[in-house]
Amino acid sequence: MDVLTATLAWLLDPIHWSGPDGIPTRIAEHLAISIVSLAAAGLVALPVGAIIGHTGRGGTLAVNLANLGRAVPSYAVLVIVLPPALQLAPTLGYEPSLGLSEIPTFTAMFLLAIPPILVNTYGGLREVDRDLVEAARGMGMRERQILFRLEAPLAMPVIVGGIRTSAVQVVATATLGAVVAYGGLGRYIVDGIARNENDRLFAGVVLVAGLALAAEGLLALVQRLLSPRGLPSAGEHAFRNLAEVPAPPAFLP
Amino acid sequence: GTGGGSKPTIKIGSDGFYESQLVAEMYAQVLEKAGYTVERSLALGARKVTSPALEGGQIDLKPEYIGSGLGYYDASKPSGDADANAAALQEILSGKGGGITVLDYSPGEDTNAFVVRPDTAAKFSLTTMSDLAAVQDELTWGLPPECETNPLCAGALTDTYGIDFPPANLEALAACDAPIAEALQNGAVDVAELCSTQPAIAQFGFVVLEDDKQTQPAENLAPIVRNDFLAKLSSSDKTAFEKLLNDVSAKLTTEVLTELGVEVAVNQKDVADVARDFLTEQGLL
Amino acid sequence: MRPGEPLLDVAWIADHLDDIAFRLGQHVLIAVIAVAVGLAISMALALWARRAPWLRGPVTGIAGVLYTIPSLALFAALLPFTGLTLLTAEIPLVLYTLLILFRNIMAGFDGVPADVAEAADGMGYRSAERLLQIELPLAVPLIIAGVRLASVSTIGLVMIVSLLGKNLGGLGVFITEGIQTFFATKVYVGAALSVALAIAIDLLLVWLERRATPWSRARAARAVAAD
Amino acid sequence: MTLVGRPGIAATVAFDRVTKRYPGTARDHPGAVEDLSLEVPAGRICVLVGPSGCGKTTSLKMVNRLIEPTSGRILIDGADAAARDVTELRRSIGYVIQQVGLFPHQTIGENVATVPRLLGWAVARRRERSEELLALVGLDPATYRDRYPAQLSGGERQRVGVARALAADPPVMLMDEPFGAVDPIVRERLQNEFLRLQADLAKTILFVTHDIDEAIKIGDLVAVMQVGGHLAQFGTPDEILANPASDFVARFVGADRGLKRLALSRIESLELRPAVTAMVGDDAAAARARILADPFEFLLLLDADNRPLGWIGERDVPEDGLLEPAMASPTSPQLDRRTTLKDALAMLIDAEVQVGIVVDRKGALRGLVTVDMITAWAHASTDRAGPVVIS
Amino acid sequence: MTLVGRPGIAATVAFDRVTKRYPGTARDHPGAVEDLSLEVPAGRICVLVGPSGCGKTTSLKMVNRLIEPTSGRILIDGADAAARDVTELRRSIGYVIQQVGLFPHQTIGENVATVPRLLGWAVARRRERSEELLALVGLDPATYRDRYPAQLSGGERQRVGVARALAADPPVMLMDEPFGAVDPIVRERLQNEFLRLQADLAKTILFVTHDIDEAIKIGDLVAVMQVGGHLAQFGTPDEILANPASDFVARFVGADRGLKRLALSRIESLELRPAVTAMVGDDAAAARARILADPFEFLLLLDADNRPLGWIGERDVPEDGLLEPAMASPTSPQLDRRTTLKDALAMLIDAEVQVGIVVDRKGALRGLVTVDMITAWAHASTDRAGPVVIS
Ligand SMILES: Nc1ncnc2c1ncn2[C@@H]1O[C@H](COP(=O)(O)OP(=O)(O)OP(=O)(O)O)[C@@H](O)[C@H]1O
Ligand SMILES: Nc1ncnc2c1ncn2[C@@H]1O[C@H](COP(=O)(O)OP(=O)(O)OP(=O)(O)O)[C@@H](O)[C@H]1O
Ligand SMILES: [Mg+2]
Ligand SMILES: [Mg+2]
Repeated sequence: MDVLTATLAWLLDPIHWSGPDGIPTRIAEHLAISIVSLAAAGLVALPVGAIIGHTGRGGTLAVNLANLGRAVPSYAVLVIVLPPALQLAPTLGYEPSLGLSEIPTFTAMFLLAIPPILVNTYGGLREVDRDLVEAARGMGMRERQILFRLEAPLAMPVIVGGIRTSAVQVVATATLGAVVAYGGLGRYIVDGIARNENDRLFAGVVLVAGLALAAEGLLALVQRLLSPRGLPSAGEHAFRNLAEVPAPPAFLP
Repeated sequence: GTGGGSKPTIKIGSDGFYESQLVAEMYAQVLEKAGYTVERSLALGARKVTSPALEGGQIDLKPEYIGSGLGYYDASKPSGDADANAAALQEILSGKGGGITVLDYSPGEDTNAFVVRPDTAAKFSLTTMSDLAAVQDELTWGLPPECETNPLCAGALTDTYGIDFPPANLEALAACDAPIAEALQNGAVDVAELCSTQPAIAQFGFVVLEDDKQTQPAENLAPIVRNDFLAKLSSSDKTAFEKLLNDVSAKLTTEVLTELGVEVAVNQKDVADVARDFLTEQGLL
Repeated sequence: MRPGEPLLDVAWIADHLDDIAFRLGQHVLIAVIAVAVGLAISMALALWARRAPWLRGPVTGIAGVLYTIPSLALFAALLPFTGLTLLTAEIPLVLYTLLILFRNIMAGFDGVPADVAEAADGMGYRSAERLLQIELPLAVPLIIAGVRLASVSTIGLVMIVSLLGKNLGGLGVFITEGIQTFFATKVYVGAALSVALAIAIDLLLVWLERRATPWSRARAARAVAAD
Repeated sequence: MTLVGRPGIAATVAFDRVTKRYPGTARDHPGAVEDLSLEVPAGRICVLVGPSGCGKTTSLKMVNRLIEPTSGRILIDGADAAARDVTELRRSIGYVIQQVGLFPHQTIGENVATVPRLLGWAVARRRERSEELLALVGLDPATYRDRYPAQLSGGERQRVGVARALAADPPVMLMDEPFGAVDPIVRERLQNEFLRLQADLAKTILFVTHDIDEAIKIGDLVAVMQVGGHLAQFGTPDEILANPASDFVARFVGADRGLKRLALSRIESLELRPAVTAMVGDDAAAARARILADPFEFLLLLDADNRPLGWIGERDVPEDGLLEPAMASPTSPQLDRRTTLKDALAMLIDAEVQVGIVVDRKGALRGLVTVDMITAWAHASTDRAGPVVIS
Repeated sequence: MTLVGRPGIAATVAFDRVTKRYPGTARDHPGAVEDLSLEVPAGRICVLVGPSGCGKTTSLKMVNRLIEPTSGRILIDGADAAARDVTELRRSIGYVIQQVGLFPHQTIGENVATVPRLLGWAVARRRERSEELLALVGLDPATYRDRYPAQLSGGERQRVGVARALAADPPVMLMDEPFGAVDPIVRERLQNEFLRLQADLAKTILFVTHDIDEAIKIGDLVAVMQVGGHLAQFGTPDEILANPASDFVARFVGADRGLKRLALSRIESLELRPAVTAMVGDDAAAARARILADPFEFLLLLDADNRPLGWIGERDVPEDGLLEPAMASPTSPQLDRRTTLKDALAMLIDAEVQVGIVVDRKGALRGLVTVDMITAWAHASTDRAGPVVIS
């Protein structure tokens, strides 16, 4: 219980709301890496998902790969990427500090974010009634018109659902960056552990959970806004792919 | 070693990293030879796990670094004086988990070492930590997250060596860990806090800056054991038990720790084998 | 990682086959227990939620929130009570399976075709008979789908248990040690094996599903025949 | 046929002022079923027919209490269904629905044996029973017993559904559009099989459809329902076709109800008319004399076994010599006693000589039928209660 | 009606030895469509009818190249469809499927304007067009334009589907069981509206159904297909009913095809027979004399406007005095020129005096029709190519 009160006190302490280690800064950093990773993942996963979803080819392969990716913990990705990222700095000419923090964190989050978006985009398009596609084709829609005017709008709730899942697990897992000296809310958790300061640690946990839920809520809203009107809102369905399930945050060593 | 009567079962734990495991393994082997049944819980991930485990009686015995062990409970206490640290630690532990005893600590230690790459050393001609103050802003520092709150880190750097904390360029990286060594080797940081026995130092040929003003805590290794376990032993057994462990401690010089570290971490020998070979060679088995 | 280290140190692997085998086995054991217990709990919850539909929302919600608790914090909190035991290791793993399993079991029940349910009622099935003889069997495909996902997910998560030391860490121990000692081979072996394990268990479950649901194969067969 | 054939395991079913209002429907809004009263004698088929939403399914489901009436009673052999244990009640009532509802995870054999299993019959008896029933509905047990529903065609599934409903030899069967989902050709066949079956079993059957033709074909009694759950008319198909009780019924049964009525009766119900005939090899002159004397101007030539060969126009009968098959010109439709008057009329209208030749099984002549005879019969058989409604 | 009414935007559609084998089906196994050749003149409705699986849908989809033929050509206005740009081709062909395939995320208005949007029409023109079309299919634009498909009944959706297919005024329309999913009553109405529509539009329409009655009702031409993709018979409904080309066709069109034929013709095609009539207030004696002289033994009493009041049996005509309405006894069915012969026959069979009274719009007498006249007409109109097939 005293942990709770201590945590609360820590959170309310104005000291922690300013400066380079202040909560606003940390949230900003946390959001920065999350959004960049998400955006990059979307740039890759959406087109690929759309193509395999529209054509129906290579779907199972992509989905299975995405699912099995879960068996590799993000922390392993982080440390596997770290050395090359550092070593490439001289040749590629970026700041070593990028190779130390941003690049490994980004890579791990990027890889983490791809499967849900990919699988949901694919699945969403597949779920569109084939009769509709047939009717559209029969009326002389071109393939890309079918994709953009029919399949995409109808699949939008599912696709955004995928982005939502990605967002939640990226926000929850980006704490990992703190291990390689990245900022973000992970700092509070890592530092809290290192300094044996439970209030700091749990404040970090609470903030991360809060941010994750906020992302969840926001995207849920977007999802509702983007759901085409005139459709009965689909109830919750079974999980068909691991990618539909947010990954629990990776552990901190 | 002696037998004599049935010996109780002892649960031995260790911290996550290999050196702690190695020493714990040594304790285990000598005790087994003496007829104790040993349950190992090695490589417990973090103090967050080990400390509750020991206090809660999940383990009876573990090797402890008297400096950071003390710091975990009171960051202001640890000093460069081993006896002082041991005493302070004993004082605190007596009140924990129904009483915990700190046995003799090893001559050797694995203390915090501030190291730089050879090229940096050459460029700024660095040999001691006092040399750092002048060039502090030209360097990127790799310091552990707890440094800020740790008198032996931030405190020592500012008060003793006149280095501002936080430094102009700081990367927060856990000491002695993989990322910080990688970062140092690849120039993401120029000064890093490692552990003096860490094989990486040898591997990458890092230069250890002499702690010329003795600020770093004495980090000698001592067996710490729960009193309720000791209570199970007849007085004769108790003396024998403590002697066994103290004998091991006695053999652990800094050089030994470093060598054995290389065996485990570089040559990838198994902790158990390395421990056995060493103990046999020292005639403790 | 170490200068001049081969990407994969085959010699080390050769010397440590027994160790690897042991870790693998441990990994499987921990994962299987977690999924089995998770399944039992989820099934109980699902059956309850079938009688009391209002439960459905809360259960799903709570299962979702559990996902944002870092396991280290969970362990630290559990240790004083459950100690350095398998129990401590399993609790987070089990909690993490609930969301998947509960939701799929419920979906499985929902998926029973209305006409089948009506026919069952019309022929005088009692509620329990209907559950055991009609609804459960028909839910099997979705339930197994859930178990597959939960298994793969859990296999990835067993890594977190290495926080509790070598005795419980499974393949995670290789990864943590490899990282500590700059030894890539261990990391690769740990990661690769858990992926392989995931595939193996997935295939096993697929096979199991086929055995358990001959009728769905019949359907597939006809679908092929149809066109 | 051990159990199966056993006829007369049947019960009367009576609706006594039954009303069903679904919760949430407005007070004033009519119920799904309003004040329905009707009685189905044991062993008869009563068809509930009406437009979509008129309350057919609701009425049916109130019998096995899948839906409980808002008011009124349903009596089975005089006993109030509401008073019986619902499980026991349902197990004593066969139930067939449009989507069939076969259990996809059970083999056909297991599906058919469902109720026996619930009733705790021994395995051997169950197997025997389900094979017996599969055979009964025309599915070879050896072939189908171990298949799964997904491996059957729509029509085959419907048969299995019927077999399953019959399994425990229930006195009452409820069938909700059992043939609604299959295409017209299969449907026709299923209807015929069903009637053949019922001829043996004589169950009491409540049968829902929205196809008036099916209702007329299947039903001993037809209850025409009207949206709002009102019973518009209840009677035999013939009564309903002859005297629709309201404009709604008249429109619902269709403008051609006169013809539909003809489909209810068969040649056997007509007084056949004798033909002027002659055998191959008879003396032509005599035959010519006979046919000229007769108002009807075609002579019917028969072979040695009295099988019609065709007509000879009276003027074409040779004045001498013998009659030969070659002389006979195109034939008319051949009918038998079972041909419905509607089909007979259809064929006659189509034929060259608009006279139907009725033959027996061996193809031997039994008599003639003409359009006039059919129309006359229709006229006579219409009981003239009330004026004819002109649609 | 700007575009809408514009008739004659129609093209001929011809199948030239078209065969389709789906990949994976065995060599020997017959294709889905085998060597199909037929030609549909511009502005006509050709119905493809046949049992399930006979290749109807496949044939249809080859026209807008959703399926490419294995061999053979499909010519639209003589041009090979395979040679045209597939998108442009499809946009010039209206397409309606059983599941309707309305886009659930678009309003009715947007749905209808789909092809115009693809063709890049201006917004205003699109809106105008879709409102015009909604009105055309009997849906008030103001009410329906902004609704979503989920908010419509099955019948309404079907109408929207038709409207959408008509949007760009395509010369050819393909309709695959467009009314298959709606219940019989709604279906009847949709069929009638559809025919009314086609009377204005005169499109070339390929229409798939498996209901022979729908085929006969809708089609100018009917192509009966047989499983294996063979064309069993191609001709006008009347030809097919009169002379089924094979046993299969005969069975498929049904034993009562003679009556079905009667449904194709109307009273107007009969030579009406004059009635012996008298006006209210005429001298009874004179009337009695006339009717006794006539072989037909009923006198038809008319009012001042020539509207039939009813029959008086010849013996019941008073020997003196004046004729009064009260004397007329029950009436017969009243028919008009548009009544089908089938309905007429049905009513006559049902009626007391089996003579139909044909009246004009004002109800004034135009003549009489009897069962004999109808059967005689059927007889005469049957062209006697080949002997009658007896089913
Ligand atoms: N569960 C229900 N709740 C509310 N209203 C219902 C329910 N089931 C049926 N109704 C309404 O009751 C009326 C009768 O329904 P019912 O299903 O008995 O009609 P039906 O004659 O079987 O129609 P169909 O031929 O389409 O099956 C309809 O207006 C329907 O909308
Ligand atoms: N995509 C396909 N691949 C293989 N075979 C097919 C395919 N589509 C249809 N067939 C087969 O081709 C034959 C004709 O199919 P088609 O759909 O044209 O029949 P149909 O007359 O439209 O039947 P229905 O009345 O049931 O719609 C059938 O035997 C069907 O099984
Ligand atoms: Mg119904
Ligand atoms: Mg079709």
